Amino acid sequence: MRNLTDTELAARVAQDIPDGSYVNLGIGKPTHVSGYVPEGREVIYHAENGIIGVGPTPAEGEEDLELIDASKRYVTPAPGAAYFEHADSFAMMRGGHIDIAVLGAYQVAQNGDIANWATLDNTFPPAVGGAMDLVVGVPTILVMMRHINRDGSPKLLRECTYPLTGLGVVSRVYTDLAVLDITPAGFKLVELTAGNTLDEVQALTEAKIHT
Amino acid sequence: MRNLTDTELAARVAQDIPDGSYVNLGIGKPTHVSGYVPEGREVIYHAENGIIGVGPTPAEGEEDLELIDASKRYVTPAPGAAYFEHADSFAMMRGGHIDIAVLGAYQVAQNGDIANWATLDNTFPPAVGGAMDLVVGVPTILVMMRHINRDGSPKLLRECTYPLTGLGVVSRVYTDLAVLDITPAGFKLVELTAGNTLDEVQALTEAKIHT
Amino acid sequence: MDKRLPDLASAVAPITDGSVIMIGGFGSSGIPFGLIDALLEQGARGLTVISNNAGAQETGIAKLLKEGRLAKVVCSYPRSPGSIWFERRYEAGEIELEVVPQGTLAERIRAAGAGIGGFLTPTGYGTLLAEGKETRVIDGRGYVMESPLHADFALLRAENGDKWGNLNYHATARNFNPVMACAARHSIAEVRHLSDEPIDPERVVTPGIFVHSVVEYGVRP
Amino acid sequence: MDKRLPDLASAVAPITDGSVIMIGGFGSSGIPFGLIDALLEQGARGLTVISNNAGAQETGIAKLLKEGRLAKVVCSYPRSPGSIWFERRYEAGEIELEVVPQGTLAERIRAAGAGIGGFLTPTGYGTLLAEGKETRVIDGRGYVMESPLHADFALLRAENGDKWGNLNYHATARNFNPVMACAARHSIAEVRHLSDEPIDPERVVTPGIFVHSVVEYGVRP
Repeated sequence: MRNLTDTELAARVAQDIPDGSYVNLGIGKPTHVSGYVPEGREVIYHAENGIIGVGPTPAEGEEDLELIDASKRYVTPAPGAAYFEHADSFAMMRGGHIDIAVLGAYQVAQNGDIANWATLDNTFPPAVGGAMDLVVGVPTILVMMRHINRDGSPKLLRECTYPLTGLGVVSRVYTDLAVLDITPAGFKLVELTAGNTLDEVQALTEAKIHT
Repeated sequence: MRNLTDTELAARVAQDIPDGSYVNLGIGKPTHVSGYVPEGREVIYHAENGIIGVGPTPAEGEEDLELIDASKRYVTPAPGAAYFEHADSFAMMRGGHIDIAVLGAYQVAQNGDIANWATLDNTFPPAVGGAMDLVVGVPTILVMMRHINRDGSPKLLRECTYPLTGLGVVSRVYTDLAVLDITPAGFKLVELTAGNTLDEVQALTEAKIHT
Repeated sequence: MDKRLPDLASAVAPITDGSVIMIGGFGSSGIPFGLIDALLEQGARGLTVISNNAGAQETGIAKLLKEGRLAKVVCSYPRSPGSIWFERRYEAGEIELEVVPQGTLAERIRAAGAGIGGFLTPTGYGTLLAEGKETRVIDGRGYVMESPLHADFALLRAENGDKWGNLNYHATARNFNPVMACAARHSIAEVRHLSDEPIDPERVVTPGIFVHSVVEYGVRP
Repeated sequence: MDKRLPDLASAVAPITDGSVIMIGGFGSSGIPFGLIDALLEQGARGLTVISNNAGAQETGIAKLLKEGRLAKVVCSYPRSPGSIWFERRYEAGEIELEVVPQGTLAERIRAAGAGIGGFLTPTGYGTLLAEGKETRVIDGRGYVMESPLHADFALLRAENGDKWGNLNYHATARNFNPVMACAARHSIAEVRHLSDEPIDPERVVTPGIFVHSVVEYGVRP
C-alpha cells in the first residue's frame, strides 16, 4: 500500500482549491493546505477568531502576539485583509459566505455525516469549537484524514459511531490512500493514490466504495 | 387654562433628564428637548440612524450631508461620539442600553399603552419607523404631547382607540396642561401647569387622574 | 481578485425583472443614488425593494416608483415628507406594501446574512404588526417570532472601497448598508473613493467577502 | 462623564461571589490578563465564567481554576494544549461544564445584548449538543432554538479607550470582546492606551454606552 505523507495529502487537497475562493482551514493538518495552493491562484483564508485574509507566518522575532489564527499560530495579514469580532465571524461562516472548509475528522459516513469533536471516552472533557458552525454554513466541506485509525479500524463508515458534528454535510474526503466523493449512492471513488488498488482500499473501508 | 408653549414643554421635560444619561429623542417636538437641558449636565444622545453622541446643529454652510439624525436634520458629533450600523443601533435600543426615550404620541392610556404610529384612517399609508423598538427596549419612556386634540377630544384615555405602538410602557406624560405619572392605579398627578386646577385638567382627560 | 467594475451600468447589469433588491440609506444619507439611476436606465421591472424609506420628491427610490418599476416595497417608514410617488402608487393600489418596525427590519436582514432561521423579538408584541405571527411569553415578556429577509441584490453606498471589495463608510451614511451587504446573494457597492491600495484591515467595516462588485461614483449628495 | 478608574482593583471591586462573568479572548489573544489577576486578588468565588477557552498552563482563567474560584464554565473549547487546571477540576467533578458551539456561543451572547429572546440556528441540529432543545425544520433545514446568554460582568481587553468608555481593538484581539461588552450588566475594560482625547467616531468599535469602566493596563502579552 502506498500512503501519502501529510505533506503530500495537503498538496493534493490544495489542487482542488479554486482561484478566488474564500476558504476556512480547520485546526491541525488542514492549516498546511495553504502552503501548497498552486502559484497564480489568489485564495482568501478566513480564521474564525476574526480575520479574513490570513497571510504567511511572520519572520521570527516579528510575531504580533495578538495576531493569530484559529490554531493559535502567529500569522500576518494578506493584502485586502479585514479584522472583525466573533459574532460577525460566525455570521460569515453560518450565513454561507465562505466557499470551502477543509476539516479533519475522526469518522465520515457514506451519507456525509461527520464526527470530529468527541469520542466515546467520557473521561475526556468535550470541546467543540467552531466545527459545528462550519459544517452547517459552508457549502463545500472537504475532509482530510488518515484512511484508518492507528489500530487498523476504519474511519470511512456506513454510520458514524462517535457523536456527530454535522449531518450529511461532507462533499469529499481526502485520505492517504484515496480521494472519495460523497454522492447520493454513498462513497464514490475519485482517485486512488498511485500504486494502490481499489480492492486494497475497499478492504480498509467499512462502507462500500462505488466506482 | 394656561398652556405651556412647545418651547416651555421641551424645557420642562429637559429638567428631568439626569446628568450622565443616554437618551433617544423621538422625531418632531422631542428633538428640541436637548436645547434645554440645564448647564452642567452631560447627556449623550442616540439617533437610531447610527450615531451616539449627537451634538449641536452645524453652522450654516458647514453641514455634512451624510451626518444627520433620525429627524433627518443635520447634526455634528459631540465629543465621545461613535458611528455604527443599523442592526447595532437597534441592538442598543432593544437591548436596554439607552436610559430614556422621549416620544410624541397620539394617545396614551392609563395602563401605559401608547399609540403613536397609525390612526384609524386607512387611506393613509402606515409608517412605523423605530418607535416600537424604542418602547420595548428603553426602560424609561417619557411622552410629550398636547393634552387634547385640535377638535377638543382627549388624548389621555382609559384605553387607546388607535393601533398600539407598545403595551404598558409609558413612565410619564408631559402635556401643555400637566405632568402625569403612569402608576399601577393609573394616571397620577405630578404637577399642574401653574394657573390650572385639577378639575379643569380632569375635564379634558378621559381617564381618572389620581392625586 | 479584482471586484472593481468600470461603470454603474456594468454593476447593475445582472439585475433581472422580479428581483428582490435591498437598497441602503436612511433619509438622504447613505443612499446609492448612482446605482439607482443606473437601475432605472437598465429597465428591470416588477422589483421588490427592501429599504428603510420609499424615497422623497423625485430622487432615489421615488424615481423607481414614478416609473412604475416596483411591485412591492418592504419599509419601516415609507411615508416621509415629500414621498409623493410612494403615496400615489399606494393609493392607486399599484404596489404592495409590507411595513416592518425599523429594528425588526434591520434584524431580519441580519438574520438572513448570518444564517439564522428566525428570532424572537419583543418589538411589536401585542400590536397590529404582530397579527398572524407566532408569539410566546418568556419570563413574563412577550415576543414575536420573525423570519430572515433575504434578497437577490443589495445596492450599497460606501465612502471607501478597494479591489477586494472591502468597504467603509462616512458618518451616518453607514446605516443599513453593512447589514444589507451580508444578506443579498449579490451585493453591489458604489464608493466615493476606489483605491488600488487595500483599506487598513482595522478600518474595514464591511469585509469584501460580502461584496461582489465595486464601482466608483465620486458624487456625495 | 468619565468612566476611567485609577487601577485594576477598583475596576473589579463590584464583583461579588456567585457572579456570572464573561471574559473576552481567544487563545492567548485579547484576554484581559490584568483584570483576571485583579479578580484573583479580589477573592470572589463560586463564579460562573463564560469564555471561549478555559485557560492554559498557569495563565488567565487557568489561575482562577487553580485557586478554586469557579463553580461553572461555559465554553466552546475548554480543552486546549496545556489546559491542565481545567482538566484537573473537571475530572475531579469540581466544576460544572456547559459546552456550546463557538458560533452559538457568540450568537447567544449577542442575543442577550440585543434584546433578542431566542433564535433558530442550524448549528448542532441532530447532534448531542441539541439534545433536549426545541428544534424545527424550515424549508427542509433543521434548526435548534437557542436562548440568550446574559452576564453580570464582562471583563474585556482593548487597545484604545477614552473617558466615555469608547473602545477599539488590535488585530485578532477583538474576538469576543465587543459582543460580550453588550451582554453584561456591568462591563469593565482594560486598555493598552487610555486617552484624554476621544477616539475618532469612525474608529470606535465598541461605543461607550456598553462600557461601565475603563482602566489602563499597558502590557501587551
